[in-house]
Amino acid sequence: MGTKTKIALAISPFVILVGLLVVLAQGHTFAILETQGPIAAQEKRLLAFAFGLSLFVIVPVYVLTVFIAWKYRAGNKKAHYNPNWGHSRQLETIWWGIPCFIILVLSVITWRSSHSLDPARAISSSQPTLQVQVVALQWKWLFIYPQQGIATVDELHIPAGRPVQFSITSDAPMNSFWIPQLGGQMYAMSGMTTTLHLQADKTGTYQGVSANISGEGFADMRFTTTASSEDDFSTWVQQTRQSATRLNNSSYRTLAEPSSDNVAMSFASVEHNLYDTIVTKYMSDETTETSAHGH
Amino acid sequence: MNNITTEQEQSDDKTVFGFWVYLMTDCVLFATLFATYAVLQHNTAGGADAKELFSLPYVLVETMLLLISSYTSGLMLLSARAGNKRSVFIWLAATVALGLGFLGMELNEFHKLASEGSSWNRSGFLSAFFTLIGTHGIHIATGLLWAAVMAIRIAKTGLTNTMLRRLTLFSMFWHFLDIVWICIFTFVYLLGGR
Amino acid sequence: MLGRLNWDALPDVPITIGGAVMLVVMGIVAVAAMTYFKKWRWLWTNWLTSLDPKKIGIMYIIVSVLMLLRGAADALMLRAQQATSAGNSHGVISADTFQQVFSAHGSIMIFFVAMGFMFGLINLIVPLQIGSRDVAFPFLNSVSFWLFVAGMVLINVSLVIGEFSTAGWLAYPPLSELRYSPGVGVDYWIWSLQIAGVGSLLSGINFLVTILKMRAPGMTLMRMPIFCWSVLCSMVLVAFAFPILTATLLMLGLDRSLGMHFFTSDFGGNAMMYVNLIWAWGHPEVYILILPAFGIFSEVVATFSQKKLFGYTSMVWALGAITVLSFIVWLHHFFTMGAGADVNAFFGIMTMIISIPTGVKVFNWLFTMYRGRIIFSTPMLWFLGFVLTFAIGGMTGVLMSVPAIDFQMHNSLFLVAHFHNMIIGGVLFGYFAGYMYWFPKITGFKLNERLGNIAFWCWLIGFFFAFMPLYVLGIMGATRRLDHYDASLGWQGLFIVAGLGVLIIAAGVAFQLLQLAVSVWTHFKHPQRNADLTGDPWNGRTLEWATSSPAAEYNFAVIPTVTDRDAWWKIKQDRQTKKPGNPIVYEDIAVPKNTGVALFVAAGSFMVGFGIIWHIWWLALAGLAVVIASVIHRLNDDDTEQVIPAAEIAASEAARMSRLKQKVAV
Amino acid sequence: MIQPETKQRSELRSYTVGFILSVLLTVIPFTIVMNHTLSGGLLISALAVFAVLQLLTQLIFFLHLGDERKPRLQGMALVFMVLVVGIVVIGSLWIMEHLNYHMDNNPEVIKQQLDESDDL
Repeated sequence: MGTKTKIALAISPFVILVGLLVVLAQGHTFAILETQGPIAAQEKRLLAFAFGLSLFVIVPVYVLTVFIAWKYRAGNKKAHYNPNWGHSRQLETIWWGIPCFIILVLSVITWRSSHSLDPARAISSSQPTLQVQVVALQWKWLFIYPQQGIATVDELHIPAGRPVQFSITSDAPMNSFWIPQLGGQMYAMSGMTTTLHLQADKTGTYQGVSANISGEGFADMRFTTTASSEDDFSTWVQQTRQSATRLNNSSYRTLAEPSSDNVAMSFASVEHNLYDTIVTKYMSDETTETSAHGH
Repeated sequence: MNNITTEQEQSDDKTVFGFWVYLMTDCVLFATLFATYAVLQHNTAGGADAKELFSLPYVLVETMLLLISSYTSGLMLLSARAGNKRSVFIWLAATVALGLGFLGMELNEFHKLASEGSSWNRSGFLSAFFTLIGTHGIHIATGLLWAAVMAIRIAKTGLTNTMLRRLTLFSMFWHFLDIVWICIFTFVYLLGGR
Repeated sequence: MLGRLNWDALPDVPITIGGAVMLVVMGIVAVAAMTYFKKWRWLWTNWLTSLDPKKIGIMYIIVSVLMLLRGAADALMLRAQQATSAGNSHGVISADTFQQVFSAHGSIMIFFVAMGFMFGLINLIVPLQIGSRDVAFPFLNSVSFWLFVAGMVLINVSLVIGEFSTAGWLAYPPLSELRYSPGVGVDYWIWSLQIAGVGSLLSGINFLVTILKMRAPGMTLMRMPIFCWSVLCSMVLVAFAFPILTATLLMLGLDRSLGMHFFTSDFGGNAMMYVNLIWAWGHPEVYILILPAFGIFSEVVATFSQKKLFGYTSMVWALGAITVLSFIVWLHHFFTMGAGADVNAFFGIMTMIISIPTGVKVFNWLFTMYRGRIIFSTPMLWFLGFVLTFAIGGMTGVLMSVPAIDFQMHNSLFLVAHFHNMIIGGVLFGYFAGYMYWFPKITGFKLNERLGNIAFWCWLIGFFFAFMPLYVLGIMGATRRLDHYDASLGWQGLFIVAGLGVLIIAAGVAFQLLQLAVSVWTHFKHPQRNADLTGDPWNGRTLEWATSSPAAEYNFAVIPTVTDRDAWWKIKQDRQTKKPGNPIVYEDIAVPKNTGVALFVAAGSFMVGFGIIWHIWWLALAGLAVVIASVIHRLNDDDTEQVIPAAEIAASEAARMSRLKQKVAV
Repeated sequence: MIQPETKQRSELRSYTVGFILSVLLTVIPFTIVMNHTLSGGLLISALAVFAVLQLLTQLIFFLHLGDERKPRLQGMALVFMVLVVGIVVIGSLWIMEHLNYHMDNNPEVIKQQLDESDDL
C-alpha cells in the first residue's frame, strides 16, 4: 500500500483518540482549570506558563523528528549523506544553551512561586481568617471549627471571600487533604500538624478529595466543600449548634473506628482541645491501640 | 590498559577493586542507618535517653579492643606477605580473640539495656541504636567466621596465592569495620553520652 | 511449628483463587513436560548451573517476559475495575483485591520486569561490546540471578499462600506498619524486594568492575560503545543507591517482625523518614532503568541511520550529569509533605536541571539521523515511538517539578500517566528495541519484522489510548488507586477508553509472543530465511558484531586490540584496505566451571524470607545456615575453572570462517 | 607475591604509626567529653574533626590508599561514596529538620499551643 495510505492509517487512531477525549470530557468540571479560589488560580496560571515555556523544547523535537525521519529515509537517495559527520560545536551550544536558559527562567519562577504559594503562608485579606481543624480518619474527614465550637464529618462549610486556615492531622494512616478547585493538597499525618491556607472566591459546592491511599475504604473518602455567603454561613453555624449529637472523647472514639460509606454528620459541641489531644496522643509513651486494626 | 603485567596480578587487582566497591556500598548502608539514628535519637517516647544509658569508659575499652585487632590484622597480613605461616596463625588468632572480646562486650551491653527495660522495641531512639550497632556487630561476626574458615583452609593448603588475596580482602574488611566503629563511637556514644 | 501459617492462608476470593490455580497448574504442566521429555539433566547442566553471562542473560529475559505477562494481567484487572465501578456498581473485584493487584502490578513491573530485562541485556551484550570473555565475577553473577529468581518466586507465592501488600509498590508507613497492615502482605513485599534487591546490588558491583577493569586492550573509556557508558552510569547508581533500599526495607522489616519503632506513628517512630529514604533510593532507581534504554537508542539510531553517533562526548557528559543529579532530586516525590518553600524550591530546581541533559540526548539522536540513510526497521520504530511519547512525559515531568504546580498534580492520575509515559515510552520501548536489535546476536536468527512492526503499533496506539485519558482525568481532579468513584463526576467514559488502550497493549504483547514463535518456527523449518550467518546482520559499528551469532562460549578466540571508537566499524574498514595478516595462533582459554552453589544460596534466601514472613523461625535459621554453608563450600572450592583447548577453538573458528566464505559465495 | 625485606619493614612502620595515631585520636576526644572541657557546638565540631582525622589515618596508614597507582579507581570510588553519603545524610537531616519545624510537632511547640489554647 502507498505511503499516503500508510500515513493515514498511522495517524487515524490518534485522531479517533482526540475525538473520543473531546466528546467524553464534555460538560464535566476540569477541577484544576476551573478554579474557584486565588490559590488555585495562581497555580493554574503557573501551570499554563510552564506549559507554554516547555513548548519551546517539545515543538522543535516533534518537528525535527518528523522532518529528519522523512527527509533522510533510506529511500530518498537525493538527500545529502555524510556518515562520518558526528560533531558540531554550534549545535551543541544551542541544545545545551537554550534549555539552560529556559530552565533558568523556570527556576526563578519556581523560587518565587514556591514562596508565594507556600501552603503554610497566610492569605493576605481584610477579612478575618476562619480556623478549621481537619482530622483524617479511616475513611472519613472530621472538620472541627474551634472558633465556632462545632464539628462536622465529610461536610466542610466555609464563608466565601474569607481566607481559611486548615490545621491538618490524622488519626489513621497518612492521608492527603485536597480541594482541587480551591488549591493544592497537603498531607495529613498522625502526631503532627500541617497547615494549608485556601479561600473560595464565590459561593458554590466543590469536590473534596483524599489523595493518598489509607486502607480499604480510601476510594470513597470524599467530602463536599460548600462556600456560602457570610449570613448563610452563620445561619448554618446556628443550625449545627441545634444538632442532637455532641463530639466528646467517647463519641470521638466510636467515630474513629474504621468505617466506609459514611453519611455526613454534624456535632453541636466539641470536647475542649480535642484536636490537640489527637495530635499529642502519639507523643506520649503509652500505646495508642485505641481503635481496632483498620485493615 | 592498566600497566599491571601478569595475568595473576590483573585478576587479583580486579578482585581487590571489586571488594573495595562492595565496601563503598556498605558505607552507604551504614550512612542510611546513621541518618535514621540522627533523626530518631531524641525520640525516646518517655523512655531512657542516650545520656542515661551509655557508659563511656565501657565503650572506650570496646574501641581499644577493635583498634588493637585492626593492628594485629595488619601484622597478620605482613606475615602472610613474608610467607611466615606460623606468625599468620598467631596474629590471626589474636585478631579473632580481640574481635570476640569486642563482640562479647557489645552483647553484654545489649543484654544490660534489655534487662533495664530499654530494649529495641521501647522507642524509636532505641530501635535505631540497636539496629545501627547490631548491623556493625553482625559484620564483625561475619568477619570472625570468615577468619576461622580461612585459618582452617590455610592449615590444609598453605599460603596459596588465593589465600593471600583473601587475607588482603579480610584485612581491608576489618579496617573498614574499624572506620565505621569510629563514626559510631564519636557520633553515637561520645555525642550521646556527653 | 508452622508459625502463623495455617489453612486459611489459602485464597478465598474467586479471582485470587483463579490466579493461584492457574499459577499452580502452569507449574505442574512445566514440571510434567520436563520429566516427560527427560530434559532435567540437560536443563541442569546447560542452563541452571551455567556461569556463562550469555546464558544468564537469556534466563533473565525469560523470567522478565513471564513477569511482564503477570504484570499485564494485573493491569487488565485494574482497568476492568476502574471502567466498571462508577456510582452504585462496585466493579469486578473488591477494594482489598484491587489494592493487592495494583501493589503487585507496581512491584512486579519495576523489580522483576524492568530490572530483569535490563540485567538480561547487560549480561548478553556488555562483555561482547568491551571485548571481554566474561564478567568480573562469574559466580557472583550467577548468585545475583538466582537471588532475583528467589525474589520473583516469593512474590508469586503470595498469590497462592497468604495475601499480598495493599500499601502500594512503595508501602508507605503508617499504612504498611503492623497496626494498619496486620497481615503477611507487606512482609511478602519486603522480603521479595530485599532478596531481589541484594541480587541487583551484587550485579551492580559486578558490572561496574567488569566495565572498568576488563575492556579490550586499547579501548579507553572514551572509545567504549555508548551503551557501555550508559550501563556504567546505571551500575554506579545501582551500587550507590540500592544500599539505601536494603537499609530501609531492613528497618521496616524489623518494625514488623521484632516490634521496633522506626516508622510507627507512636513510640517515637517517624514515618516521614521512611518516605524520605525510600525516595532517596527511588529516584536513582528510575534513572537506573532509563539510562541503559538511552544507551540502546544511541546504538540503534547510529546503526539504522548508517551514521556515526552524533556528539559522543556530549552524550557521555549528559550521562554523567544525569548520574550525579539523580541523587539530588528525590524530594519532588513529596513536595506536598510540607517541608517548606526553601526545601521544595531547591529540589524543584534540581529536578528541572536534570531535564537539560536528557533533552540534549534527544537532540543528539535526532542529529545522528540528520544526513543519514535511515532504515525503518522495528528497533528504529521503537526509537521514534520513544521520542513521541517521552517528549510528553518529559514535559509533564518538568511541569510537576514546580512545587506549586505539583500540589495540584501529586497522587493524581496525571502523575500516573506521567510515570507510565516514562517507564513504558522510555524504558520498555528502549528494551524492546534492544531485544529486537540484539536478538540475532543472541540466538543466531532474526525476529520476524512484520509481526514486530504490528506489535510496535499496538504498543504505541495502546499506550496513547490507555494514558492520554489519564492525563485528562488528572486535570479533572481524579486521584490514583481509586477502586470506585461517583458516577456524577462523568469519568467512566474516559476510564473505558483507558481500558480499551490496555487491551490494545495486550494485543501488542500477544503479537510479540507470536513473533517469537513464528521466528523460532522459521529458524527450524526454513533456517536460511532468517538466519544470521555473518554475525553482523545490521552492518553494526560496535564490537559485539565481530563475533559469530550466537557468540561462542569464550566470546573472542583472540581478544581484539581497539584503536578507535566504533571498534568493529574500524576493523571492517581496515579489512578492505589492508591485506590479511599472518595466520592466527590460538591459545587455551580458561572458562569458569558450572556450579549449582548459587541455586542453594537462592534456595536458602527463599527459606529465610518465607520463614520470616510466616514467623517460622526454625525455617528462617535453616535457610541462613544453607546460605552460609553454600558460601563456605564455594570458598573452599579451588577447582572452579576448566580449559577449552586451543585445538577446539581453532576448529570452531575454522568452521565459522568457512560459513562466512560460503555466505559470501552464495 | 613474597615481598622483599625493605618493603616489609616500611609497611610495619606504617601500621605502627597508624595504630599509635588512631589510639591518640580516640583517647583525646574521649577525655574532652569526660572532663567536659568543651561543650555545645564547639564540642560537636571538635569530635567531628577528630573522627575525620582518624578516618584519614586509617585510610592512609592501614588501607594504603595513598600509594594506589593511576588511574586511582579506588580513590574515585571513595570520593563518589563520600559525595553520595554527604548528599543523602545531610539532605535527609535538612529535609527532616524542615519537616519537623513546619510540622510544629516538636514537643515544645505543642506544649506552647496547649497552654495558649487553655486560656482561650
